[in-house]
Amino acid sequence: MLYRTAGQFKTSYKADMALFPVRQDAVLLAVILALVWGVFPLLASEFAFQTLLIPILIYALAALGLNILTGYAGQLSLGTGAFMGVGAYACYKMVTLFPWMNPVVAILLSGLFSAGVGVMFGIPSLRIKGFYLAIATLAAQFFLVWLFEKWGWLYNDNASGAIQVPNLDMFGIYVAGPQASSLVQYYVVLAVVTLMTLLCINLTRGNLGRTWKATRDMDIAAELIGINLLRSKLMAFAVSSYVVGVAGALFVFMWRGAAEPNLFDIPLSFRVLFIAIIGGLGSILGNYLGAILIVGLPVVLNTLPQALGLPISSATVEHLNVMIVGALIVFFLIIEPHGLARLWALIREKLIIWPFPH
Amino acid sequence: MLNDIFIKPFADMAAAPDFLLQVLWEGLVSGILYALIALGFVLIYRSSRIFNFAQGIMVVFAALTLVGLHALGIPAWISVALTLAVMFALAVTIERVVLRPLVGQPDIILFMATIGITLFLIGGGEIIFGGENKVMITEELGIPTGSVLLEPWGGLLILEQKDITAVLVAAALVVALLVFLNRTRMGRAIRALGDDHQAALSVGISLQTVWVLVWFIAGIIALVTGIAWGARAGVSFALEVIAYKALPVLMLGGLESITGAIIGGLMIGMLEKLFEIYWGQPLLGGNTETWFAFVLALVVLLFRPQGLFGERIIERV
Amino acid sequence: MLDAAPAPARDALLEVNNVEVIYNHVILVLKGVSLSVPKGGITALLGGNGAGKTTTLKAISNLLRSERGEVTKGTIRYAGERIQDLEPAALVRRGVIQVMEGRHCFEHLTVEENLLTGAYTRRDGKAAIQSDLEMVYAYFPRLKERRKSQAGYTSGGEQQMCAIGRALMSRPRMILLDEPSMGLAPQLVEQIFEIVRAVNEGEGVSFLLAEQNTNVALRYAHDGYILENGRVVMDGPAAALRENPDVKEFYLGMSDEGRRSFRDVRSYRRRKRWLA
Amino acid sequence: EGLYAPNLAYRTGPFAATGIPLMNGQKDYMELLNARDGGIGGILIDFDECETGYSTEKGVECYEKTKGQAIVTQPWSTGITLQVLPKTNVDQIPILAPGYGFSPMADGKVFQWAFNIPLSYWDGASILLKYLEEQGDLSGKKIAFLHLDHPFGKEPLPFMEQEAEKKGFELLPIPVGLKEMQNQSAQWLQIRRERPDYVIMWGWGAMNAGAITEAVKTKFPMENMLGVWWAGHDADLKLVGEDGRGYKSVSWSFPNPDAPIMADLKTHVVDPGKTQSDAEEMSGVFYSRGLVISMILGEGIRVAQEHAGTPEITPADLRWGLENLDITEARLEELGMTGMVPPFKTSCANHTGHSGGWILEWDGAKFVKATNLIMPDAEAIAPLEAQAAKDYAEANAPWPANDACQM
Amino acid sequence: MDGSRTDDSTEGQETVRDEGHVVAEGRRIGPVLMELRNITLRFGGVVAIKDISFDIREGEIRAIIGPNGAGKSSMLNIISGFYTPSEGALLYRGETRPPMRPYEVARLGVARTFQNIALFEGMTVLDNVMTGRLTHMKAGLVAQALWWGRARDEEIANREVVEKVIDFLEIQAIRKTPVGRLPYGLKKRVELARALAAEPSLLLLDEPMAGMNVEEKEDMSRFILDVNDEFGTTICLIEHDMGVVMDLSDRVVVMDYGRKIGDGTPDEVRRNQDVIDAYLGVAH
Ligand SMILES: Nc1ncnc2c1ncn2[C@@H]1O[C@H](COP(=O)(O)OP(=O)(O)OP(=O)(O)O)[C@@H](O)[C@H]1O
Ligand SMILES: Nc1ncnc2c1ncn2[C@@H]1O[C@H](COP(=O)(O)OP(=O)(O)OP(=O)(O)O)[C@@H](O)[C@H]1O
Ligand SMILES: [Mg+2]
Ligand SMILES: [Mg+2]
Repeated sequence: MLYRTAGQFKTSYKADMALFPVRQDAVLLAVILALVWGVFPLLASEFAFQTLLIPILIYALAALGLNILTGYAGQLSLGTGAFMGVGAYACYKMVTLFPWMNPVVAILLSGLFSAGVGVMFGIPSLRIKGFYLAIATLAAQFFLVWLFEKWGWLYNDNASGAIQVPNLDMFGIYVAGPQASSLVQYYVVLAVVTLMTLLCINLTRGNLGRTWKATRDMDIAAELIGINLLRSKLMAFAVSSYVVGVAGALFVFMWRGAAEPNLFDIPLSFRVLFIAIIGGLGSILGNYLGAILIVGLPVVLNTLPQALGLPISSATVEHLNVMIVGALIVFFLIIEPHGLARLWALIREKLIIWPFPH
Repeated sequence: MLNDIFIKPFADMAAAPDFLLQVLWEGLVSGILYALIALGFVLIYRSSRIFNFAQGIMVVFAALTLVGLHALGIPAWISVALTLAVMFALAVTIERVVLRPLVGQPDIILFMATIGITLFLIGGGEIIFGGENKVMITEELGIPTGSVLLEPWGGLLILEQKDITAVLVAAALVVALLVFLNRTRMGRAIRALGDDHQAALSVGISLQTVWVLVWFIAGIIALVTGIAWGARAGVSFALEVIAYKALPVLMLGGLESITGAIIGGLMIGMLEKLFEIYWGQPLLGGNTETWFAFVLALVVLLFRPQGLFGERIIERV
Repeated sequence: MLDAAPAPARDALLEVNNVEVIYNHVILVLKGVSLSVPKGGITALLGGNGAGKTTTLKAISNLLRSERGEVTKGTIRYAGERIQDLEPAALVRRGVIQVMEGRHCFEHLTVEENLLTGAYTRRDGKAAIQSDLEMVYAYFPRLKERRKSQAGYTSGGEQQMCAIGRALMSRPRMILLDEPSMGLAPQLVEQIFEIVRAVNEGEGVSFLLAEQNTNVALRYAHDGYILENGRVVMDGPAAALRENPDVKEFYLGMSDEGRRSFRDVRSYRRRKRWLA
Repeated sequence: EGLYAPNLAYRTGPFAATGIPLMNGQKDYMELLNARDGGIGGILIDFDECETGYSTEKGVECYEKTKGQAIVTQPWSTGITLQVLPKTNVDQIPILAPGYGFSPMADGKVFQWAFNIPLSYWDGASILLKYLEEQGDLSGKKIAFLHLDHPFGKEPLPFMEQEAEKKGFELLPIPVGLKEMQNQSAQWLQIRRERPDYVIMWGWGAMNAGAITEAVKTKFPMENMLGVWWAGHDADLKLVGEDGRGYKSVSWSFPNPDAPIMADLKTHVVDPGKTQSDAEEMSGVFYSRGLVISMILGEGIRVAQEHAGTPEITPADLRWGLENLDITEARLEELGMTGMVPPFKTSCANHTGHSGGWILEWDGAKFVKATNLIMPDAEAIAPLEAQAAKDYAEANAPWPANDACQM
Repeated sequence: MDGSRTDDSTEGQETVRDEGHVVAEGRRIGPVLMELRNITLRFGGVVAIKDISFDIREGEIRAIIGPNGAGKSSMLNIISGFYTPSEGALLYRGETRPPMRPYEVARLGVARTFQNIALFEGMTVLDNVMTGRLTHMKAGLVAQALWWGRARDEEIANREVVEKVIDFLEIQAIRKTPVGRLPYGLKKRVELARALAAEPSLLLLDEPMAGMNVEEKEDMSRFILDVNDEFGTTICLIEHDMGVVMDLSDRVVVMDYGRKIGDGTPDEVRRNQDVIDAYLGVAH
């Protein structure tokens, strides 16, 4: 019995509220942390950093942000991409206006801007529900992207209309821009993501988290037991957009190096949504699982044909990718609509009662 | 400034009424096409509360199939029939492979699933038909292609005959659908299903039949839309993006309402054109059509959370 | 008397044999339930909350699938035919229809439209359906009053009636009735059970009804089964059950000196013998 | 096995329609070299495509994936070019962006690793304006600039604005969003209202077809509509056929069915069934442009090999090669590509070559040369280039300049 | 029912009627807590409630009965602020209550359960009950994010309260199960727990015993009585089981078609002819 929980008793509520009531989980986490902080960086190639490690972390963070809004507070949002954009542009303006500013600080601050915008577009959520609300977020999506294109000030009016990440250093080491090494960027991203995740875990397991879930599960009842819906929803929009905004800043500054407006267009929003949903709405872990799948899969699929020496043109491979990703989304939704996280939970449940069937 | 916002635009309108008419007409036509896509959405939403994101790609897919088949030397009308067959097959497959296993799941899950379908169709379509822009077989289908030139107030008003046809066809479709949904036993079943599929099952409404039927009808609508739109700007995957416009149309009109879809479509089509021409281009640097519809819908929703014609949201405890 | 063996089936219309149900692949709910409903009989399925009554009914009417539940063992036969793998629709066409627990009306349809959907599977023409509609209205005048209002806005009781009426509209041979009395005013409860009896005697429809209101249920049913967390713990003719001391004690709330007041509950606590 | 020369192609998405013939041309040319001459300098060219779907994100992914062994990167989109541009100083790989990318890349001293041979967008714009001036003085005229709302479409704006100042015409930029390429009625209503004398189109992908059909529909005089070379795709005009007569597009390449290379292609590539193209496409402008693009790369490699003295060249060698191209009429003769591209010459300071271009005109069935070679207005462009290059370098400091280059 | 109970409850009711605050059956019945004056509620055409007035006294158990569709739930909804009456006024502790959003009412100390269970399906029983404490928790965003200081102490403090309620309602066993999986009856109990966790001064119960068998009803009764006794919580309940209503409640309001047709002690009501015709029928 790998997952024996018997014999692990909680003597205080504090202990019971600990992050990992079950010892095995804690162990597992320790192993994972060791991997991401120590092992991967040593082994990873430039290619691995650029197409797997860094993006997976960043996408996972974005998904985490979305998950707070959609998974925990139950407000469907299709505007994630745009909010990432707000974060990115805010960060760009800050570092170009105040070159002395510490890039990481800038990244963390830029979240505030997207939070503000998020709240603004969140206000309708009190009256508008479900898919109708999705429109509010779509309005944000399209309007903001349009703004990124039209408002020259945002990209310092450079001809291309795209933002270019300048070389930024921190204590003499380049952390952003072409000169920065992937390893450094990886660690910065990892640090930020870890921090954010921790904060989000705390929020979601605490009082606010319950408020959100209540709002999600049955808002009428929630209001009748004393929840101020508007406040709860706006809070969700704010926190979510903050995280998403930070993710957006990382997205451009720690990974892409440059960005044109349509990078933040709806496909990005959807990719993040996939991650959140495939991973599992209302779960933290899920975002990572989802990101690994959605980001990792195409990379694998792309390298597969060469590996197998199949004579398929890269275009066909690309189409097949799209098809397969589409099919997989459906597939995973069917085997476990509540996402990979729930799948893991089920396995865990089975492990706990293993070897007995029920 | 105020002058530019509140006075000049209307002055311009008055100055060139024929141009204003042209603008409205263009808006009307694209509005109709949005509405057609929205119709597909509504139907499926009605029957299953599924927010079918794939409607847009179904349009592309239908159009491509039609053109593709015709390219194989099959006579136009036969290819139409064949395309319909394909759409039917598609409906059956989707029902079997995607919907059936997902019965009773939360809306958002099904919504995701339809996005999955979308990706699948995009990939598949690209492999089968290739990405190049193709010409819709307008003449072959006997759709008039000339254009009617009117001269109101000595000005010029260009009405494409194929657009006129599109408008007429759309109108016919709507009437047919309305009758179908509200007057027939199947129509009632569809609406019931949307309300509570468990109960629907228990009274012996078969999800399978209804869903296949509904998705097939949506497929037919998609084909019509594909032909109409393809006739305007050729057939290629870029066409898929117009599907997004159907969303605000839906919201404006109300997810459940056929009339809503049409009225919403027309409203959005015309208003966004007007705004773009008289305010967007002069004052905002253009391209406001990308967001105007959504913001408009948003504003309307603030006052009517269920859209203009949507069913009242029932809130009871 | 206390054994879980199925009652001797006198030309049973419905036979459930040792059925096991699991939800989400992990939660085992029914642990081998067997029961049978004789043709033209009213059979009550009694038991506490979570005993598995609803699950049993859904297992019969094949509505489990959409709840991620599945019958993993046992057989279910209707009129001698194995019906486990049939679509719910097919069942309705064979005359088996379920009235679900809680109020599952079509919110946005009017009461009348709700009733009409009940006749979905019927092919015997508008006239017949109309007359049945009148029949239902005769049974539930309240529905006639609110026929044009959206079901979503009718009161709990009205919705309950609507659901039952809807089932009648399908001209069933067997109705699976889940907690018909829940949330209904006493009069209405009696009224509904009267209707059940009437329908049963009039059109010879057999009933399997899951009930909490043992009192009423056993007055109208011919025989009954008592379910305790997933197992049949008792069964027999209603009359016999009514007389059974345990049933009296735990389900009818009677003790030898008649019904005890709810005020006194704090002074004592019932304990179940067979699950001590 | 051979020199790895990846191509960040797009045969998918809304831009595939215009992309595919180019990609085919490029690929077939390399196939030809491999099949006919056993590659270049005796070493095969491993010409491999990485699909981007014109998505900048995917493009960067492809760049990262291929840069390891690649001797060159061909980003195939101004967006992608702009994003890999800063990286190249670090990765030291030449970007070959023939006829696209960032115009100031012409300044080889600043952009050591980037090449947009043989013409930059500003060259193109300049040529178009020169041609229009030949038709009559531009002052007081109104020119609508219908462009894709995307780095590619915005690229010529700075130059156009400068020229508008100088030549005294009114410039009316009309952007077409990626979502509106198919449905430009708004843009064309604007054109109809503004009544410009000319429409210059910086279009790509589905936008071209959309614009041309709308133009025909709104009865805009075709002879007053001109496009950049990417807006001169035969298929787009075949949509309207006769109605498109008079439409013009500047080009630095032209199909020449009788060129020896076409015959070679037939024997070595088409007949063996190595091509994905077909006769109709091969007779078109874009396919032959694809050939020319690969020719530029091929020549770069050849020159580099001679300079390095080994066929196994490095990216650095290739950069030298591309900086020392001298494509003369004679050389074109040898290549069997006479008339398919104007002669041009690059240097470490001049990474474009400014070959000049022809104005092609649609005669209802195909494009024909409407003019002789027109050269861009160097004096007008050079200072702008220098300035833009300088700004860029500052914005991306520290940015190494090539001071070794004495020119 | 058995005559034995009649006299002592009449006595109880006697005392109540005389002057407001006399011990009835050892329980204190205080002054008027909530008074409803001439409430009328319309939905478009439908008149759900017609000009109804009654009051709820501190510490009493007040029952609302009436046939289906009479307007009972609507009445509860008005008290808890979910519906705003078309006409009429609510007085809370003597002064008129201005129109409020439901959550404000909840913060006044009004908690309730629902006719069609309204639990948060996605959360565990524990979390559901914890939501009942929301009105008592104040920690700010940052504190919560850091899981630090006030946030943590609060969490623990309230957790203790909740655990008490959980023990009290005997649902320890299912503490960590998602409510979605619970059977109907238990859900109702959890809902009660959530309401109790708020430590309300007025507790509204909409058909707390619907769909329960005698045994469970008795458990429920016990809880209700204990709450009313031990915490002196005022309770207003809707119930169709006459046995329960007559036994538990101090005073009963009878509604029919939105009108009030009776108000008084169980016995008065039981004797009231209109009530018998409209509702009780012969059975009782
Ligand atoms: N969808 C589900 N998923 C998981 N468990 C379920 C599900 N539905 C019911 N259960 C479990 O099955 C058991 C029996 O439920 P069921 O509804 O059949 O009981 P019941 O006898 O109808 O109770 P009640 O009288 O309260 O309706 C319950 O313990 C419940 O926890
Ligand atoms: N939101 C609403 N919109 C329209 N009508 C409503 C609404 N809520 C209640 N009604 C109507 O008001 C009347 C009273 O409803 P209510 O739910 O209060 O009845 P009730 O006394 O609770 O009945 P039950 O005992 O069956 O629950 C019903 O006829 C119902 O149709
Ligand atoms: Mg049940
Ligand atoms: Mg009620």
